[in-house]
Amino acid sequence: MTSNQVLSEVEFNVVGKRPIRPDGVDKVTGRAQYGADTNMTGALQAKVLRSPYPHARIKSIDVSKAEAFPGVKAVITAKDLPFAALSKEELGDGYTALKYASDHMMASDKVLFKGHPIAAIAAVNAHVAESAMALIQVDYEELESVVDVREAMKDGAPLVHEDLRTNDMGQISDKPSNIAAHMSYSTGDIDKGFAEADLVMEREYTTATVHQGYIEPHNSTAFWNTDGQLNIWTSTQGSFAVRAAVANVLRLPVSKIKVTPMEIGGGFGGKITAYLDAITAVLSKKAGVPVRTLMTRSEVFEASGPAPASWMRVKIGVKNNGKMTAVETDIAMDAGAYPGSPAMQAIVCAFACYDVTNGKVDGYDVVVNKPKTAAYRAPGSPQAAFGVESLIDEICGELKLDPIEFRLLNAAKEGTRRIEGLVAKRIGLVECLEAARDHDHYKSKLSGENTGRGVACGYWPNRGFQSSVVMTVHFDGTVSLLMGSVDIGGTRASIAQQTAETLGIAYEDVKPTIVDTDSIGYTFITGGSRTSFATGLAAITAADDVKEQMITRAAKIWDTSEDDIEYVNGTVSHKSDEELKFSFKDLARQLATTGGTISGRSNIDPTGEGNGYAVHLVDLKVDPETGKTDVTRYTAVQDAGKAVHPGYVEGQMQGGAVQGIGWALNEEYFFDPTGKMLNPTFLDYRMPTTLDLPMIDTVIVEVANPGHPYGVRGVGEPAIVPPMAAIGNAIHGATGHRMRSLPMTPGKILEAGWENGNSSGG
Amino acid sequence: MLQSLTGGARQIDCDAKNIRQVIERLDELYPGIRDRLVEDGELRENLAVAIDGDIAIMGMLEKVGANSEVHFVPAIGGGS
Amino acid sequence: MEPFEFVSPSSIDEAVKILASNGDKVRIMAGGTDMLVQMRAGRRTAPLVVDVKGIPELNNVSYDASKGLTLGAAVPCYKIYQDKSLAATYPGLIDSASLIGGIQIQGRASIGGNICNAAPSGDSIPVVIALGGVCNIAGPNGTRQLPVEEFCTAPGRNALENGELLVSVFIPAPQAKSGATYQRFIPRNEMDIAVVGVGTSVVLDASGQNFVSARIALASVGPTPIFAKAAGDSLAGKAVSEEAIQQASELAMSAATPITDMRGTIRQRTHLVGVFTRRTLNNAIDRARGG
Amino acid sequence: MADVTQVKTTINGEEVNLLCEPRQSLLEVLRDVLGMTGTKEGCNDGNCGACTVILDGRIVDSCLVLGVEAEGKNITTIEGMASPEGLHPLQQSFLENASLQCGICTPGFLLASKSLLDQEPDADEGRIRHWLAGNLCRCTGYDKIVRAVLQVSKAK
Repeated sequence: MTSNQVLSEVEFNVVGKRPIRPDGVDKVTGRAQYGADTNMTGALQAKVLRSPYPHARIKSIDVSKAEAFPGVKAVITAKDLPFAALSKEELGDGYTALKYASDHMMASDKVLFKGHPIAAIAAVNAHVAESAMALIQVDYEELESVVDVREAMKDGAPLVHEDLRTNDMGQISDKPSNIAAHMSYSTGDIDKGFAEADLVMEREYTTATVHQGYIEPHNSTAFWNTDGQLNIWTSTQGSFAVRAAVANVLRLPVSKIKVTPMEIGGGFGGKITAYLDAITAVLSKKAGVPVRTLMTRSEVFEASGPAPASWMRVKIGVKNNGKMTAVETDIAMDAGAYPGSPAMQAIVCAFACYDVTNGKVDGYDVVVNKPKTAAYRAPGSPQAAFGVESLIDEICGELKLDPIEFRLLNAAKEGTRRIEGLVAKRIGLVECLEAARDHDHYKSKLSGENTGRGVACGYWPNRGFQSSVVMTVHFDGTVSLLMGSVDIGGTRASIAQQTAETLGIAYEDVKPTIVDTDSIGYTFITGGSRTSFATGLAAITAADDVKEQMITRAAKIWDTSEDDIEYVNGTVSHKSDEELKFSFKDLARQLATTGGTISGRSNIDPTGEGNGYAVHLVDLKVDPETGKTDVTRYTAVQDAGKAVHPGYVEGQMQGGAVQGIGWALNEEYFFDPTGKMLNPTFLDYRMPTTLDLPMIDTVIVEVANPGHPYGVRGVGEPAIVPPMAAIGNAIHGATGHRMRSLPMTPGKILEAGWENGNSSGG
Repeated sequence: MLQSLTGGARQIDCDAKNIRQVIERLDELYPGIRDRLVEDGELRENLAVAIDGDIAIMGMLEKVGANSEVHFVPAIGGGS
Repeated sequence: MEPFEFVSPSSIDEAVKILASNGDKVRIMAGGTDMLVQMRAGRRTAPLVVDVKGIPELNNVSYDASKGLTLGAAVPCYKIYQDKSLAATYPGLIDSASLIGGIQIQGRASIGGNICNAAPSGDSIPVVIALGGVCNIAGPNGTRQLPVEEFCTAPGRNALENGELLVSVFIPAPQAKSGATYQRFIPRNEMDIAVVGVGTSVVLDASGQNFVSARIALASVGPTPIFAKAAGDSLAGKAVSEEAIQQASELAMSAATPITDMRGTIRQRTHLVGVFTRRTLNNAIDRARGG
Repeated sequence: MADVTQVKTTINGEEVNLLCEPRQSLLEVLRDVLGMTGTKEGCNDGNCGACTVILDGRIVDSCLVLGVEAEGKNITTIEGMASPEGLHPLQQSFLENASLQCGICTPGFLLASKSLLDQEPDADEGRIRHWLAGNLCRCTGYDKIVRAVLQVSKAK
C-alpha cells in the first residue's frame, strides 16, 4: 500500500528508534490534563463579550446590569487593564506597543475586528456568564472597514489605525497608512538577469485567510492570590511567552507570575499569543477566586490568530535549458488588525530553494479589519511557495522540462548565498529532489482520465533560541528530566531519546516532565521547528554535565584522577584498570553514600540550526463535471537531518502535508464585505476528514545537520510549504487550468473551465 | 536592504572588534544607518545579525574576527 | 444557552397537549443534532423542550409490502440503514440516511427531524419527496396527512400548526421496476452541507427500457427543498435515453432558484443540478433494472 | 439558578445518580458535573467528534445530547476503555503506531474505532475511513490513526 523509507547513514542506540512516548498512556486513557480540564475549588467560569462589528468606535460601555445579574461575580472592560491609567507621557516610545498589546486583549477605544474583546464576565457557570453578556450595553459608532490586503494598501483606504506609519527598513513614513512595514532584499542585477533570459514569465497569486485548526480551543485558568502572586494554567506553545505577554500588559514583574503549561491540544503556531490569560487574571483579581475562560470554536475562528491572506506577484527569467537568470517578487500579507504578518519570512523563504544570482524580493505588512494573524506552521513560506512553485511549473511546461530536473539544475546547496545574504550550510534539498525523482511514485505512470501529477518543494530556515534543561540522577539509575518546552506531538519522547542516547542508558530510564516557569530557566516556545534541535541540544549538554559529574564521583570512589576515567555508552571505567568499572545504574546506587545525587543542567541559546527542505509529489483526479479534486496518491520527502523518533517525524510530515491539502482545496475564511466571518464552524471551515485522503507516503532523507551531535534538523514546518503548489500543478495536469488563487475549490475549477470556453454543460 | 542609505553599496569593508563597532563604522560612513539598525542601544527587534552565517546571540556585544562576514538579516520566529 | 424545562412525554396525546398549551414557547426535539446547535447559537430559543423520542409511534418502523413504509419521525438514521430489508427495498432512502453527518450524528439524527428542521439543504427531503412520501401529523384536532413536498414552507419553517407534531413519514411500497437515488455535491466527502442535492425516483416498464413515471426533487437550490415536477413528468412514457435524461435535467435546472452564497454560486448550483439530475437518474434506472 | 433534574444513568458500568440542568449537554455533565475530563470539547456543535461517547452501543457526539437524556442509558467514555488488566488493544495500537500527536482528538477516535470494531471486527481501510469521518484530527493527517485501527482489525 505505502512505504515509509528512512535513508540513514548513522545508527544510534536510542535516537532513530520508535519507542512509545512517555505521556502516551495518559493520553489514550483520557487522564492527561489539558487546559480546559482544570478543576479548582471555587473556580468561576468566564465569558468574553466580543464586538459584532469589524471596525467601530466604542462610545460607551454600561456593565451595570450584567454586574447585577444573579451569579455574576466580576465584570471587566479595558478600563480594568493598566493601560487605561497610563499616559502617553509616562509610556513614551513604548506607548504604541503597549496600546496594541493591551487593546488586542481588550479594546479600549476602537474595535478592529469582529470578535474583538470588549468586556469579560466571571460567573458561577458559563451559562450564567453568557446570559449576563446580553445585558452589557455597548454603544458603537460603526466605521468603514477594510478587508482586502490590496485595497488596504491604496491611498484613501479606511485607516485601521489613524497613527500607524510605514516602517521602511527602519525609516518611518510621514503619513499614516495601513502598510505597517515594507521590507526589501536584493542580490545581483535583476535587469541584467532578465535581459539574459530566454523566457520571462510573470504572474499574480492570491491566498485566502486560513486557520491552524487545532482541535482544542484556547483556554486559561488564573488565580491572582491576595499576596500578589498570579498563577496561570493554560494550553500554550510557550509558557514563558505567556508570562512575558501577561507581565507586559498587566505591568507586573515576571517573578509575580507563574505559568503552568497544561497539555496542549494542537498549536501549529496559533497558541503562542496569549489571548485570554491577562483578562482571566484580572477577573480573578476582582473576584478573589480562580477563574477559567474557555473559547468556543467560533471564538477560536473569529478571535484567535489565523494565517494571513496574501497577494503576490512573481517574475522569473530562465534560459532555455531551465537555468534561472533572475527572480523577483512582491508579497503583500494581511496582518489582521495589528502589525506583524510574516511578510519578512515570506520574502526570505520565497526563493530559498534556488541558487539565485540576480533577485529582488519585497514584502509588505498590511493591517486590515480582520483578527490579528498569528504564526501558522512555516509562517509566510507556504503562501510564497504557492506562487513561486506554481510559476516554475508553468515555466517547465512552457520549456518542456521535467519539473524535478529543473529544480535540481537550480537547487540551493551548501555554499549557496540566499537573497537575504546568508550562505547555506550543509542542506539536503538536492538529496530530497533525488529521492523524489527516484521514488516509485514519480517513476510510476499516471493513468486514467482527468488525472494529474504535481511536484513542488519548500523551505523553512528552522531556528535555535533559548532552552533550559535540568536532569537529576536517582539512586536507582533513572533520570528525571525537567524541561520548559511543552509537548505538542512527541517532544517528551524526542528529548528523552536524546538524553538516553547521550547518557548511554535505556530510554525507559529517562522520565521527562514539563515544568512551570518557576521551575526551569527561560525556554523559548515549542515552535519554529526548534524543539528537537534546541531543547535536544540542551538535554545533550545537561547529560554531558551529568557524565562529567559521574566521572568525578567515580574518581572519588576509586581515589584516582578524573583523567584516568572515561564514560562510554553508559559505562564509567578506569582507562588502565579493567577491574574498575561501573555501569550507570551501579554508580547511581553509590551516589547516596558518596555525596548525594547528581543533577546536570544546561541553559543554552544555540546557533547551528539546519535549514529544512521538503519535496512533495501528488497524484489527483478532478471530476470535470463538478470541479471536485480527489487526492489519490501523496508522497512527502523531507530532510530531517536525523529523525530522532521516525514515527513522529513521519507524523509531522503527514500532518503538514494534510494541512496543506486542506489549504489547497477547501479551507478559507469567508468574509462579508465588512469583514464579518461567515463560516466560524468546522462545518463550513472545511478541514480534511479521513475520507478525503489517501495514506500519506513519507521518505525521510537524513543529511546530518553539522550543528547538532546527532545531526537533527527541525521537521515540523517544511511539510506545509509544498502542498498547495504541488496540488495546483497537478490540477493543471488534470484539467489544463492554471489555478492562481487559493483555495482551489470545485467552484473555482468549474469557473476556470467556463472561462477557458468549456460549455457550462447544462 | 539599506542601500538607500549606503548609496547602493551592498558590501562594505570595515575594521571592528564587535558588532557595536561595526555599526559605528557604518554610521560614520553612512550617517543615519545606526538608527535604522539600533533601538535603545540594542539591535531592533525584527533584526538579527549573522557572523559568517551563524546568527549571533550576543547582539551588539558579539565579537567579530578580522575576516568575518557580517550580515544584518531578519529575525524570524516560527510556527509549529 | 438560556435555561429551559425539559419534558419527555410518552404518548402522542400527552405530547399534543403540551404543545397546544405552550404555543410558541416550545421546541420539539428528536435527535437534537440541529436543534441543540441552533439553540446554543441563539438562533432558536424556547423555555420548554419536548423530547419526543419516548413516544412509541415516533420510534416505530413498520413495512407492509402491499402498502409501504411507516417511518417514525424520531427513528435515527442508523436504524434505517442497518435494517437489511429496508436497505434492499428503499436504497434511495439509505443513500440519504447514510450521508447525514458522520456516524455520530447518524446515531441521533432522524429523517423526521431533518424534514421538520426544514433546511433547504436537508439531505433526506428530496428523496422522500421523490418516493412520494407523506407526513403523518397529529394535532389537537386529530391527525392529518400532507405530502412531504408541501411540508417545508420557508427556510427553517414547516407546515405544523400550533399543537401539531410530525408522527411519521409514510413512503409507498416501491413498484416493480422502480428505483430511487439521492446524491449531493459537497466539497469534501463527508460532514458537509449539500451545495446541491438531487433525489430522483423512476418507474420503468416491464422491459426496463421505458419510463412509466419519474419524480425529481432538489436540495439547496431554493428557500425550501424543491419538487421539480415538470422535470420528472417529462420522462413519463419516454424511452430511456440520454436525450430524455438531458431534457429532464434541463427542466430540473430551470426549476432551481438558487442563490449565491459562500457554499456556491447561482451558476455553479444550477450547473450541478443538471449534473446530479443526470447522475441520479442513471443510478435510479440501474437500480430499477436490478443493476 | 436554574432548576436541576435528577438523572440516573450508567457510566462505564457504574450506576450514577447526578443532578444537572436540562440545558447542560451530556458533555458538560461528564466534564463539569462528574469531573470526567477525558471526553474533550472541540467544537460543541457536532462537527469534530472530540466528545464522542458510546451511548447504548452507538457513538454519539456528547455535545449534542442533553444530560437529562442520559436517564436510564448506558454510556461508555474513554475512562472506561482500559481495564485494570491493561489497555484496550486499540489504545496499545495507537501508542505503538505513533497515532497521536497532541492527543486531544484521541479519546474520540478511540471510542469511535472501538465501536466500529465491536460491530465490524474485520473493517478494512475504506470502512475505517468512512466510520471515522466524523472525527477530526489536525496533527496526524490520519495515516497513522487508520493504520493503528487496521492493525487491530481482523481484515488483512
